[in-house]
Amino acid sequence: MATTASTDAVPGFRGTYFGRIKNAIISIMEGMSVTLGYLLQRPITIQYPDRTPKPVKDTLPERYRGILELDMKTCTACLACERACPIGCIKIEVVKDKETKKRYITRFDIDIAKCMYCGLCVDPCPGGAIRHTNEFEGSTSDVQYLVRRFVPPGERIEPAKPKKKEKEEAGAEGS
Amino acid sequence: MTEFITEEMTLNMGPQHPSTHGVLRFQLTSDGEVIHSVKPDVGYLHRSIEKIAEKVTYHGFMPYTDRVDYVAAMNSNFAWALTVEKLGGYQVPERAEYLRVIAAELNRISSHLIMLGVMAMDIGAVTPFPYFLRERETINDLLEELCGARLTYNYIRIGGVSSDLPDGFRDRALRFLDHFEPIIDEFNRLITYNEIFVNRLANIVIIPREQAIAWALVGPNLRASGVKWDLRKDEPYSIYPQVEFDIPVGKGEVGTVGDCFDRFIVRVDEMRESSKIIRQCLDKMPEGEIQSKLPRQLKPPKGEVYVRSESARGEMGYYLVSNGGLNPERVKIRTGSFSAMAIMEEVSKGIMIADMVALISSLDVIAPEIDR
Amino acid sequence: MYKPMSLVPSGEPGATVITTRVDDVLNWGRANSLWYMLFGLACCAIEMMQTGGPRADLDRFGAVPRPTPRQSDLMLVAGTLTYKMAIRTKLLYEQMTEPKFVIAMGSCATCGGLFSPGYSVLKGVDKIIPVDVYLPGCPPRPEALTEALIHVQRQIKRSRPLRQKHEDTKIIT
Amino acid sequence: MNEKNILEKVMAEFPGVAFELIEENTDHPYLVIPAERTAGICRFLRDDPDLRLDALSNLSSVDEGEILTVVYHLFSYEHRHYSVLKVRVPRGAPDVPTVQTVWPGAGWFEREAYDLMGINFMGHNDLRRIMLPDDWVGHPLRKDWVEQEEYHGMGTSRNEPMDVLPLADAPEKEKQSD
Repeated sequence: MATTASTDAVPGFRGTYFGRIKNAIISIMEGMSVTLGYLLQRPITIQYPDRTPKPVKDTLPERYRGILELDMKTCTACLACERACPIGCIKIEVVKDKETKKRYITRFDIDIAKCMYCGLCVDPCPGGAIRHTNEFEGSTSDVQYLVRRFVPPGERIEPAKPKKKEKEEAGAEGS
Repeated sequence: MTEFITEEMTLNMGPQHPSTHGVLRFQLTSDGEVIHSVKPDVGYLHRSIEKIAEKVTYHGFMPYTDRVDYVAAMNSNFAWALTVEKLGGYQVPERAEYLRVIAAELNRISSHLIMLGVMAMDIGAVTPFPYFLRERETINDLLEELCGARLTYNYIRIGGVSSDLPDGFRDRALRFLDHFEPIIDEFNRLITYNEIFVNRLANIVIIPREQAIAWALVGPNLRASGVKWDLRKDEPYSIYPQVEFDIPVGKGEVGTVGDCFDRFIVRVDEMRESSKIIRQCLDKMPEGEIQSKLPRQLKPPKGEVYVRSESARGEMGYYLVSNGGLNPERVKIRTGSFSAMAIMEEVSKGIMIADMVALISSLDVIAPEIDR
Repeated sequence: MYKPMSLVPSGEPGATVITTRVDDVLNWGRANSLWYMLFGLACCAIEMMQTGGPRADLDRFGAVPRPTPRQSDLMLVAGTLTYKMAIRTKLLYEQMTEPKFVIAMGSCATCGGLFSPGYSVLKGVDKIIPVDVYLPGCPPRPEALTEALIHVQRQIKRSRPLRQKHEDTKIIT
Repeated sequence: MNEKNILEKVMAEFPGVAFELIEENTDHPYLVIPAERTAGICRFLRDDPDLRLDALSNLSSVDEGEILTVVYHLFSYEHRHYSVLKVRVPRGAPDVPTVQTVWPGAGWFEREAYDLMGINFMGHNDLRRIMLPDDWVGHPLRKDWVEQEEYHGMGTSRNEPMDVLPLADAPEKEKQSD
């Protein structure tokens, strides 16, 4: 049952009228003493961006999941990250040259606007090509700029050769 | 004496209102200061998570569980991992269980910090909130070291956790707890037993035991009504049976059992218990693997499970139906805030408008947990 | 990286010294009193609270939270916008006084983010109100939000309020 | 009492009702009950001194193609046991009696099931949409629900920059021009 705050009607409510006034004064003074204790302590504010001893970026822990980065030199185009991403913010296109039978990456885009920084794409990457950086400053005035393109349009890049063990893993992944 | 003629008035509160804890809307019908009825209007943050669950994989749904309850995301992760593990019968290494519990309890503390700070602010005490945000930053730093994110952790994986403890984490966590436990006492001195604060919460909106059960209240709200029920203790999962802790229940310290003050103080006490659990886990943690070997593409067998676990806002249940394929057939998430919001309509009849704010914040509702 | 913006000299022909100086004073005032509206929607709201909190302390930049749109210059859309809420958001935006700025904080506000497969989520705030700064992150950490605020300040300092009307940014459909 | 005993007790209590006890593919054995008997059976479950299932822990709805299923997860704080019930209704006429009179907390769960799955709870005192706006079309958790192209002038799709803007522009350039 809902009851209104008629405290006088409730039996056992602590204190008399003057007792409660006394309580109020004591408890307020006690609270004030707590806040006063903080007056002389060092402030904990981090003076981002320019008045920090080190840039904030460098103080972040190693595992921090910031904006994604790709090392094209170690990417084997196994597409494991594209498959692992639940929302499809990674787009990879691979073409096969019919004559030389070689595979080329023609597109590797990561939409960091859509990305949710969950780290699920980093886990399956066999060579550690895709990884989260400590970068977190990405504000732009146009949402188009938030697409990171790792292969310039029109170009094609030969993927790195997977090491044997990695190749098996990647193969098992694809099946 | 002539009778003073009054008439009913309809008020709208929210959805953009500073004390509604996210986007909630209330239609109040009041006669002067006395509320006749409250109709909560939710769904302003209905993000179709249950439908998305049918489109993503079992691993891929984990980040979404973060967003079901963003203040206690780790507990939400935990619940989903428990559900899929039960459905598929997957094993979890012991060290991973300890890591999960440490992370979940740290997160429970930070969730209660937000709740207590916001509640104090809604009542009119602004100071505790920045104090608690400061403590929360330290927890965020610890969790950030552990899993790489401050709020949406995605740390717990099906069959384990994503990463082991970083170097020096144990010392830093213990140092934090040494620092934090006196902070709770300091908080009690600062605000909890302040006469004005107590008067605004004691005997306000009492929810008796039977009503709390019938309306399916869970977690701290239920315990505040005097029901000693905690899934961590009574239906133990993970390594909770191996650690010692108490279950704080509402005692009616300054008023009646089940009033707003009990809902407040239960959470204060729970932070102490969480701190105890973390200390024990850090001591007992064995060495070993943190992730059992599971295929990248999970295909749990056909079937259905309903698994409950104790989140910061009470019981979090996942009802999962699997068709044996890559994606779940149906996921229904049962959350504590949903039923806490449902009871609003019943218990707010006849209370004052000023007590309404105390009621909302004492129930500790989080908008996406209601709406999902 | 962030460079503090000095008073920008006008390179345009026909710019007079006086309007430039008045512009600079106006911009200085506007940029350093960006009161933002408390518009926490979802997960990002917690980070917004932390940004206003003691560690990041957004007040250092003259940005203080206001609960009403009438007193605020900056709308921080912090979180997922559903269709049900989007109608209200537009109302709130229209109540703000000119000049007004919008930061779309986080993936959901920027483009729908991880909830874009869902049926009830608006895919980007820019479909209903013009957005000045997009901030990626899910959620962005407090320093990132601070950086977005500095970005807005830079935009303000570049503008010429006396000689040009507030541009209507186009709404993406 | 274990869960099977509870369900067997229910079957013994209501002779002549077409029950179906299922134990495969589930962690809790459950009883499929005919829709029209829901309220009576639920009241028995709540009031019987041996059962005392006093809390509705969860109410879910599942789309199983031709039929829609409502799942009741019940719990007793007194005896600390579970029980699961299911009600199957045809897709064309998904009418289930409300259990709001038995567990008042069921009211909102039923509103949610009505809103998202389109199950009609007969006798509910306030069966309105809860999550979605009142003018929403359809029940989105049904498998055959199709999204509309726009809602109140807001398009429901977005042209992803990844698809339409193959610009080789990196944010660094913009930063420099600042």
